[in-house]
Amino acid sequence: MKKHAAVISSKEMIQENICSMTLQTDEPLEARPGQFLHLLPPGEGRFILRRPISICEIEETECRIVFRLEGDGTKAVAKQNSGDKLDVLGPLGQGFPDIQSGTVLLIGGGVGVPPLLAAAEQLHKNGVRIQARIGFADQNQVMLVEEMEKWAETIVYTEDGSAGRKGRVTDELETDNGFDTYFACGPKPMLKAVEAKAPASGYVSLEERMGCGFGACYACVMEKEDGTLVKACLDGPVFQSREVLL
Amino acid sequence: MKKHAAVISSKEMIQENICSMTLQTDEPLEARPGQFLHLLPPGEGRFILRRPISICEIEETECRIVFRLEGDGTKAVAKQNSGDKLDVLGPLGQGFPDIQSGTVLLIGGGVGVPPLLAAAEQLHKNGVRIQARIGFADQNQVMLVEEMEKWAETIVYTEDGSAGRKGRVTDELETDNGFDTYFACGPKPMLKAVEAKAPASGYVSLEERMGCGFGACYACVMEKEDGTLVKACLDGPVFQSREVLL
Amino acid sequence: MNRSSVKLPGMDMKNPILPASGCFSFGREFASLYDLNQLGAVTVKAATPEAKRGNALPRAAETTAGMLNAIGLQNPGVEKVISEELPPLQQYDVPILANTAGSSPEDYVYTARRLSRSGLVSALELNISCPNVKDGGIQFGSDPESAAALTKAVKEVSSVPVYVKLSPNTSDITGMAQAVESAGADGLSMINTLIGMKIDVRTGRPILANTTGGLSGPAVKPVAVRMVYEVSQHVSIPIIGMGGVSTLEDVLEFLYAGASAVAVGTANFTNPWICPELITALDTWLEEKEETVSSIKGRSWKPCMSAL
Amino acid sequence: MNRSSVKLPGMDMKNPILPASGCFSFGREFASLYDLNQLGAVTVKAATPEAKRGNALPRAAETTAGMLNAIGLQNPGVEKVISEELPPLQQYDVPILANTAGSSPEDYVYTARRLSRSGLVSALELNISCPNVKDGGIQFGSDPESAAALTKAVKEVSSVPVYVKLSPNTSDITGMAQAVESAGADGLSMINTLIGMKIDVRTGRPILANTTGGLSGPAVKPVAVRMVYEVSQHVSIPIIGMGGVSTLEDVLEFLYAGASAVAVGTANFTNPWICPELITALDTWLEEKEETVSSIKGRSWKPCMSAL
Ligand SMILES: Cc1cc2nc3c(=O)[nH]c(=O)nc-3n(C[C@H](O)[C@H](O)[C@H](O)COP(=O)(O)OP(=O)(O)OC[C@H]3O[C@@H](n4cnc5c(N)ncnc54)[C@H](O)[C@@H]3O)c2cc1C
Ligand SMILES: Cc1cc2nc3c(=O)[nH]c(=O)nc-3n(C[C@H](O)[C@H](O)[C@H](O)COP(=O)(O)OP(=O)(O)OC[C@H]3O[C@@H](n4cnc5c(N)ncnc54)[C@H](O)[C@@H]3O)c2cc1C
Ligand SMILES: Cc1cc2nc3c(=O)[nH]c(=O)nc-3n(C[C@H](O)[C@H](O)[C@H](O)COP(=O)(O)O)c2cc1C
Ligand SMILES: Cc1cc2nc3c(=O)[nH]c(=O)nc-3n(C[C@H](O)[C@H](O)[C@H](O)COP(=O)(O)O)c2cc1C
Ligand code: FES
Ligand code: FES
Repeated sequence: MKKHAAVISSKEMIQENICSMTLQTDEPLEARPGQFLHLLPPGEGRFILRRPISICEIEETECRIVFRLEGDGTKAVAKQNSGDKLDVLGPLGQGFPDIQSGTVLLIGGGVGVPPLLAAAEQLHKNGVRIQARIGFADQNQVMLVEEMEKWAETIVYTEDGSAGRKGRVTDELETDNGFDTYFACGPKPMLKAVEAKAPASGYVSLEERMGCGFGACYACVMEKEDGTLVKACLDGPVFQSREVLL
Repeated sequence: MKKHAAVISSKEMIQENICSMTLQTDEPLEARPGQFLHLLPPGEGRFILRRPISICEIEETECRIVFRLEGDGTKAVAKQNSGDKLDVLGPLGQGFPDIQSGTVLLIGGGVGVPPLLAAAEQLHKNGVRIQARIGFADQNQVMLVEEMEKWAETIVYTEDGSAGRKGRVTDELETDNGFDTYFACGPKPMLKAVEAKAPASGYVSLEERMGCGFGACYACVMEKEDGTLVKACLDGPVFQSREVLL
Repeated sequence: MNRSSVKLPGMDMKNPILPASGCFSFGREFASLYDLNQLGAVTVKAATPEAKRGNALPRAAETTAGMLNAIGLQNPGVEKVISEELPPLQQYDVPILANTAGSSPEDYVYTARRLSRSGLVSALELNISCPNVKDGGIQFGSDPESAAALTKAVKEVSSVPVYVKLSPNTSDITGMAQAVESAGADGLSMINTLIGMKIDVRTGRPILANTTGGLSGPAVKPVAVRMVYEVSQHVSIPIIGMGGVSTLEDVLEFLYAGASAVAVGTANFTNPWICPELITALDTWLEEKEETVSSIKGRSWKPCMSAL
Repeated sequence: MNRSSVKLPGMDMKNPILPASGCFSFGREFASLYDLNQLGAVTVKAATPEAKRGNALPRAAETTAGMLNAIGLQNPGVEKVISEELPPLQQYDVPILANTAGSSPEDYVYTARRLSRSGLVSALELNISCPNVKDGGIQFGSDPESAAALTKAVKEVSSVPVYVKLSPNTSDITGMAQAVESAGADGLSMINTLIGMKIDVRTGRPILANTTGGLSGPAVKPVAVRMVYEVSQHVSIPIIGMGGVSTLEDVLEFLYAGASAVAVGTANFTNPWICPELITALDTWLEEKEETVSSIKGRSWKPCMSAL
């Protein structure tokens, strides 16, 4: 973990409320897919907590993030322009495992998709076969489809059917025996459904509210099946399926 | 008084800690010299009070302000770039009177100089003869000299002698009988010295801490000689000399 | 019925938004900016029996996301408030909430009698918690018994409903609220300012001439919301919630917490048009969501409703 | 003598900067970022007699210039704190201030005895004001008599100096401070968090699972500075000041207000390197101004000194 005064090298709104940003750091970030950056929204003391955002693409000192404008913090970050500096802590957390063979199914919902793109690229390098099911509320939330298709056989879902298949990423999961393991990232109800339905075990990445992001505040403590406690920021955000109670 | 989403059309640091900015408003500001703008530093709720800054030059929808970087607010404003918007309330307060003849002496200290430049231009249009004594701590604070020399016979002072004459704007004031009235703006000790020493009466512009800037909060209430109370923001910032107790 | 309208003791409000005392003077400055008829009500600056000149300058300072004030209850005295300040407000079809302060129960009783009988005000707001004058009644603000006695005394003389404005500088806000409710208060206003201070690091000395001042603005909102949330579950009189309101989300937060109306203080200084802006935003929101102010009131603690 | 060094009961500090309890865990995460030997002292997370699992999630929320937390005193219990958490800190030449909490005087006495006799801590800090657990001792935080009794009981068993951490959720902080001073407290820590809450406007429900939480960060600084200013003029034991510190100016403000040392809480989350950064900035400032920590302490209320 390091603090970087990252420079925004490009910014694009890829949907009305989804921002794609490229950040340039002094040193290579040396991040793994599934790890995240912790961004401090600019505002002279207005913002106290950093915002966890997954790494979506990474190469040496350049890194891409894709995030949805939710509240004031992500809006303030999205207002910045290329050339502006951004206070970034990272990389943080444990990423996805470095699978070397077989077929991996990527299951992403909404802003859970960006980290899966990083994973897809890595898995592709490893020679793994990749399938992807990515789901969104509607066509205005759809993102990263072309990028994903570069690495994976991709099925797009929207809840209202306005793009791709109508339905959810978990809809045909129970009967899908074409993968050895999965990487899932998205809202908690989706992850629960994935764990319940997937015929194989896999890995889930949690989007828990965080304080510090590096283990110091205990804001993100979750319970494992055996009753022991883990920190989503430090021991996660990626866990084995069913490892922690959702 | 109106609220303007002014656009910064140019920004220049004219000294290490002095910023000159040109603002473009939708409608003409229709401001008088001595009136001020109330700027809200950008920061998503970080800043609560606006910052009063005098109008330094004005023409139709374009207006120049010159301000020193003091605390967080002025620093946040100075960080903005041309093209950025600035939330501006104004024009506020009572300006200098519209003198039409005779000789006016302008006496300015530090950031008290900018409003006097606006006054000089107006007085020049009115055909008034203008003299100016402007003083600064040292050469790194000196500003607006060339602009002032366009309209007025100007004497520059610095306290340490690093530029212009060594000394203060009030140094030779007692014996100066070459003016009919004066406009003074600067820190309170300077204004007190001016009132004490000037052989003629004049007008002083006060730099009081303000809350609202338009008469609603009572943060800037001062006492007149006769015991009545006035608001520096609404009844001032320009008052007749000795009108209010400094 | 209008989605926004609310009926409080003495005040039939078109909407739940009103400016907070001390942040709207007596309305004059704002009347030149917009039509005051838009407001739910107007709270005017505190009146004391005699004129008060207020504290020495500086009286205001900024803190991170907040401001400190130590105005010191400057006002021309209750007689002039009645003869000069309140009459211009009569032209508007808007309830007037008259804030009063004092240093003894007699002071409150005196101004309350004068104001309520002037026929110019819809209700009274007892500021039992001004932190900025030595004798500003702060003792009433932290002791339930004195607060209750004061409320009772004022209720006896007042011909209009009485709201008691509570101080957050206490360890038991619910106890205070219940005490004044039992004493007959018709409503509560909360919160007044927290006591704070700022030191000028260039000089090492307090910035405010009065040393300490009242902290207001977004910084205090979490404290205010918590207190409204707590108190609204333990009293049955309505609450005018306030403290750091500057956005539609803030207004909703106070209504969800259990406030019946929402007052806007400091934000009037940052943006003089904030009240009508919030009123429009709330109207639009209620329309869109097909909600009413009364349906969302207290939603944060009421058992889950179908509307959710 | 070093310009920055300060001597507090039980703690010889190289400089007046220490992390605040609960914002530094037991130091492990920070030890991998910088050399903890730089710190004036370390305050560790609260220990309770038995392990505590803490509250349900979410446990943290952001407010304007502040944060709310309701961690709920999660900790492995005093025995494990002694056997696992404190030993790694012994390698540093830094005093350790051990925070303790409980729901009864017996709890405090038990942990105080165990911790003070472990030989692993320099002083104790009694958290008599945790707002986030039902039985978190909040009653001790607002009643001077219970606070004094608790202090006395702990002093009797503790072999190291005892600091009492005061809650700002009170109308009389000076009374609290004087009560625990008379009961034998060696120092004061102030302030703990203000009780606050935030409602999610999308759902209308409180964001924190615990409903309310403790408010910290720059938003509360004016309240903290005011309390340190007030209390430091009425007690003779040293004060560890805290609440919203994140810049050199903030550190100076607390020292000017009368604090002997300054703790940094929430800012450790925003910027994990904040403590060493502030230490360097303070050193440089003291050097430049030719001042010492003790010379500037209390300057806001001390009679004018030649140094100004
Ligand atoms: C490990 C991890 C990776 C993430 N990666 C991405 C990503 O790549 N793209 C993306 O769009 N989003 C991602 N998120 C969600 C993102 O962090 C939130 O949308 C964001 O923090 C909201 O901040 P805000 O300022 O817009 O909202 P506000 O409501 O102003 O935030 C207030 C506080 O709540 C927290 N918060 C609010 N919503 C969430 C949420 N859904 N999850 C976690 N914290 C929240 C904020 O971090 C902040 O501390 C990720 C979350 C986690 C935990
Ligand atoms: C009518 C008027 C006209 C002014 N014109 C100019 C000008 O043209 N150029 C210029 O450089 N300065 C001018 N000033 C001073 C300027 O307003 C302050 O320097 C500025 O407000 C400081 O803000 P800050 O954010 O840098 O400081 P901070 O210390 O962060 O400010 C905190 C609060 O204190 C107030 N404050 C701090 N210092 C002063 C001060 N010296 N005077 C008034 N308020 C202060 C701020 O407005 C703010 O409310 C003028 C002041 C007044 C009253
Ligand atoms: C400048 C100023 C003056 C105030 N004067 C009064 C007053 O006279 N009477 C009163 O009851 N409250 C007074 N208050 C408190 C406000 O009415 C309100 O309770 C408080 O500021 C919290 O709301 P806010 O955060 O929206 O400002 C004053 C507040 C400010 C900022
Ligand atoms: C996440 C978190 C956990 C805390 N845990 C404790 C604790 O265990 N014991 C305690 O005495 N104070 C605790 N506090 C309070 C801090 O020590 C400090 O008093 C308070 O946060 C004010 O300082 P700050 O504004 O710098 O954070 C905690 C604060 C936070 C933010
Ligand atoms: S977010 Fe602070 S411990 Fe995980
Ligand atoms: S600044 Fe508010 S009345 Fe003058």
